[in-house]
Amino acid sequence: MHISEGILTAPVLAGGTVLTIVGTAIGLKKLDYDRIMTVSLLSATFFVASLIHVPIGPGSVHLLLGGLLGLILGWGAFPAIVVALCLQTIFFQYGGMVVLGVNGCIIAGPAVLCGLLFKSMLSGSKKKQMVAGFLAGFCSIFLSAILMACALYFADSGFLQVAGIVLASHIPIMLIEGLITMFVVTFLLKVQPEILSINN
Amino acid sequence: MIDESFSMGSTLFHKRDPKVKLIGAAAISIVLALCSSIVVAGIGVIVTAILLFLSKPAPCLLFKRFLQVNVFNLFIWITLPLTYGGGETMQFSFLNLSLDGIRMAALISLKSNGILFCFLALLATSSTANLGHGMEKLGVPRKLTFLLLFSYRQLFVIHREYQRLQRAAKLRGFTPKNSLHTYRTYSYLFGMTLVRSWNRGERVHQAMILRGFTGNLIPLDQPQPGKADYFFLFTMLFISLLLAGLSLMPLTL
Amino acid sequence: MNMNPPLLELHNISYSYPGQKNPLLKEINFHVHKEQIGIIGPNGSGKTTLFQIIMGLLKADDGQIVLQGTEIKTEKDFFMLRRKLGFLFQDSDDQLFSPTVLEDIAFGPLNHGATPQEARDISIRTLEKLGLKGFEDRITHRLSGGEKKLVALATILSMEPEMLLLDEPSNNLDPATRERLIKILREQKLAHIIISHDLDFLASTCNQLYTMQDGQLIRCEEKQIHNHEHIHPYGNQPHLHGI
Amino acid sequence: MNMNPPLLELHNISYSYPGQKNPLLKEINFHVHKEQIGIIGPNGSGKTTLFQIIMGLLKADDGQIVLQGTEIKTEKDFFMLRRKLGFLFQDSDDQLFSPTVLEDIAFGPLNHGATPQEARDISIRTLEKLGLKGFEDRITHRLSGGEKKLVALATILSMEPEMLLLDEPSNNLDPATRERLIKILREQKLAHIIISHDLDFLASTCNQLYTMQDGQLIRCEEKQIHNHEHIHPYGNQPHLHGI
Ligand SMILES: Nc1ncnc2c1ncn2[C@@H]1O[C@H](COP(=O)(O)OP(=O)(O)OP(=O)(O)O)[C@@H](O)[C@H]1O
Ligand SMILES: Nc1ncnc2c1ncn2[C@@H]1O[C@H](COP(=O)(O)OP(=O)(O)OP(=O)(O)O)[C@@H](O)[C@H]1O
Ligand SMILES: [Mg+2]
Ligand SMILES: [Mg+2]
Repeated sequence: MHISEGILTAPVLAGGTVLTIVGTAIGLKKLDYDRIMTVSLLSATFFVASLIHVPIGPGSVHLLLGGLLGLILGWGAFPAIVVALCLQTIFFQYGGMVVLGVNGCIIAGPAVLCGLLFKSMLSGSKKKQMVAGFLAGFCSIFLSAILMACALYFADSGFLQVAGIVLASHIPIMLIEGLITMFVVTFLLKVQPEILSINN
Repeated sequence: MIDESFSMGSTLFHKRDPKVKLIGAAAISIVLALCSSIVVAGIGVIVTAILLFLSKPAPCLLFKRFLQVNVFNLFIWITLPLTYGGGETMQFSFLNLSLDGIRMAALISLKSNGILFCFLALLATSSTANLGHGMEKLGVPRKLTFLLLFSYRQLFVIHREYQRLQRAAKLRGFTPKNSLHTYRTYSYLFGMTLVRSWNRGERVHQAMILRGFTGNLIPLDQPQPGKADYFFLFTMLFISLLLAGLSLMPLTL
Repeated sequence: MNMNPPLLELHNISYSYPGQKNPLLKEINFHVHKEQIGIIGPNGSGKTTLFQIIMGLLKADDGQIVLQGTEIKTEKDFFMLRRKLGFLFQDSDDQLFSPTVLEDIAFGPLNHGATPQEARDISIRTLEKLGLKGFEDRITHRLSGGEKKLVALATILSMEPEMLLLDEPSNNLDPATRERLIKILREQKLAHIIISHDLDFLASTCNQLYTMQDGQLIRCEEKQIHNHEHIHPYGNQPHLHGI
Repeated sequence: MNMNPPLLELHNISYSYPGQKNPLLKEINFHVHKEQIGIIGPNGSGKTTLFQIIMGLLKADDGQIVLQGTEIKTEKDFFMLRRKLGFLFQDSDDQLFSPTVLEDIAFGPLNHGATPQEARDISIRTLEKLGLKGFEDRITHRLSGGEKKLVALATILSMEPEMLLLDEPSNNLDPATRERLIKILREQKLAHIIISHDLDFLASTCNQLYTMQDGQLIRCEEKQIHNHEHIHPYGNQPHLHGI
């Protein structure tokens, strides 16, 4: 999920960049040097997730797992995701330098929000944990898709229908991300709960 | 899958200081991203294509990247003429095509290719390591650039670990389908990768502590840009100013 | 095609990694009926690579793999082959990815069409056979190194293979687990190929030996007994011999 | 305090991981002047744990660590100790975290107060000493396993330690790199403690041997030469002996 270079207009690009700078700054502030290695590794893992293609219908999509990162890192997920996007730009020329800000807040914003929202549910019953996992995955993509559609629409109102298509095409992705995040969360809670800062 | 093959080479682009290239790439891509004239975008594509040609990229890799960007453009060409709101339309057999949509699709295609070319010529010709250091010198916060450099280093280790687990699943007859079993398996593979990278994080952190790390990252000096670098920077800025000037002119397209 | 074709045949298998000048494997010919084979050879001689080619994880530049008289070519053929040959990785951490032992062992049977109930039964039976009763709900990630190795073996045995390919199975095992593994392999009576640097282990589990050298697999004709001197830096402590 | 205290002394070090019933290490006493020591012992006997305790990465339940006559207690003491003792990890991928070789080697000196120019000089000198001239700008993750091990050693030597702790340094090395490492360790003439399962390696690099068993470190009195019989399953092939 990213917007390519060349589509958005100056105000949207500038707005996105400012928001991403603010989000990254907050995230960095909350991240002390003792955790920098852990966050780096998670950022790299998040990048690796984007190389994993999961079948869906006749095709496949790659994973994003922003919601999961949000659950693990809270605000720290913001710089982690921005760094992963930066690496994608460098390696694959996905997105680009100028839209990095917009893409950053489209993906990292919802990830952090969902992480903060659903984190507390993880200390509940098993069912609650699964629901929290599903919602974190589902809602982060849902919000990202909405942000993406808005960015397109604000850039040029002629993109209204394209924005609609983008939104609709993300519905199956929301479900997959919800399921996968749910399974990963139950996996982590069983195998190494301290990753989600839960001690059992 | 993850490679940096563009960064291996010895053209004048490969030899330039990464800071200079970062500024140049930023300048050119901002001008291209913001321009709203097909003519200027067209000129931009020609200029950046020349830069790309001079950086001597490997043809087959280049083609792969080119395809990636233009698959998306294909989507734009299919949707925009049909869906673009308002403005004149053109009847084409039974289809009602929006002229503004076609114009927009053309503009986006030119811009995105121009920016891709500029990126490939200027940024892909440096290793990620050098770009990270360049960014730091240009004022990106140190914590962020170290995050970038460390995760760049670990990327390959983690990817290899994931691939080994994936191979284990394959050997036990795992074939991806549209099923809950498939999604659960991918979650387990990824979950285990996550657990392993978390634990590796701990070990690497210990390695840092053993080498006297106390929460203060000290960078090594980076080479200073030379005369040729400044000349290169001047050329890149000149190109972007030229394009910016052109886009301020009252052009009809 | 004769009445009783070998279980596995390799014909003129050659391989080099991209960018390598000399081929790593040079026209390897080899067949197994029901033997228990050991392979030794220096580091980097291509032993693991050969296993990966047999399992279809790498594609040979040249040559054929024939399983029970049928040539294996397509991905679908390899899918069948992978059911019949079980490959134990050098590092068990690369092989175990499910949260619990039971899930990990049931994974193979499930993929090959067993019902969840059947898969559970097979898994529990396999665990019992390996003396790991009661391990079902243990978290794989938290097992000790030796336990991981045995569970990894269980994930393969639960697929009821006809032959095992074991890549340095005795590496990093403590002596007790090592003995247990030898006992299990002997009882199993399956055909197997074992890569190992541990000659003593090979001597107790194999009846044929090959060396991998300069891209070739060379049969060692017979076991020999000979005498020689050692420096024993810890002669006054109880110790095991490498050989 | 006497005139020439041992470089490192351990007094009654005990340790158990949280949740373990029996202590893993039981009142270990040990000292090193300038010896080159090898430690062998079964898997899971606590060898790596002992190194982690010496380096202050784990805190002993009981006992003292004394460096050159001074007891090491606070985090500040350990900061000094870590400069004087260099710890080589088993997995070099855990030890090399910077993108380029030069940065990785300069990391230690920079943290210990060297200027960037000094750090650069020390690093280049260290690389030369290890025969790795020209490796400065290589990307660490693209090095081969053996090269990674040598660079990891360089990151430690650049801190100019007085003693090395090496955790299974010869694991997974090809024979050439293994020989090179032996040569380097011999030339270095530093005090060192090496954990290894590779007795041949220990015999060529150490002059004292300890075994780790049942939570104790036991000195093996002297080297002994003795004779015994072998089954040599590949006697007709050129071969190396484990010992
Ligand atoms: N993916 C790869 N790309 C390029 N070269 C490789 C790759 N994997 C292995 N090699 C090289 O091929 C050679 C053979 O590797 P292989 O792992 O098959 O050796 P091996 O006989 O199993 O050694 P060991 O006893 O150390 O396990 C080695 O020199 C190795 O460096
Ligand atoms: N973080 C930990 N928490 C609990 N137990 C641990 C932890 N790390 C290690 N152990 C256990 O402590 C024991 C000793 O581990 P250690 O790594 O010190 O052994 P070792 O002698 O180095 O073995 P090897 O030769 O396999 O490297 C093992 O049984 C291991 O399972
Ligand atoms: Mg091998
Ligand atoms: Mg150890």
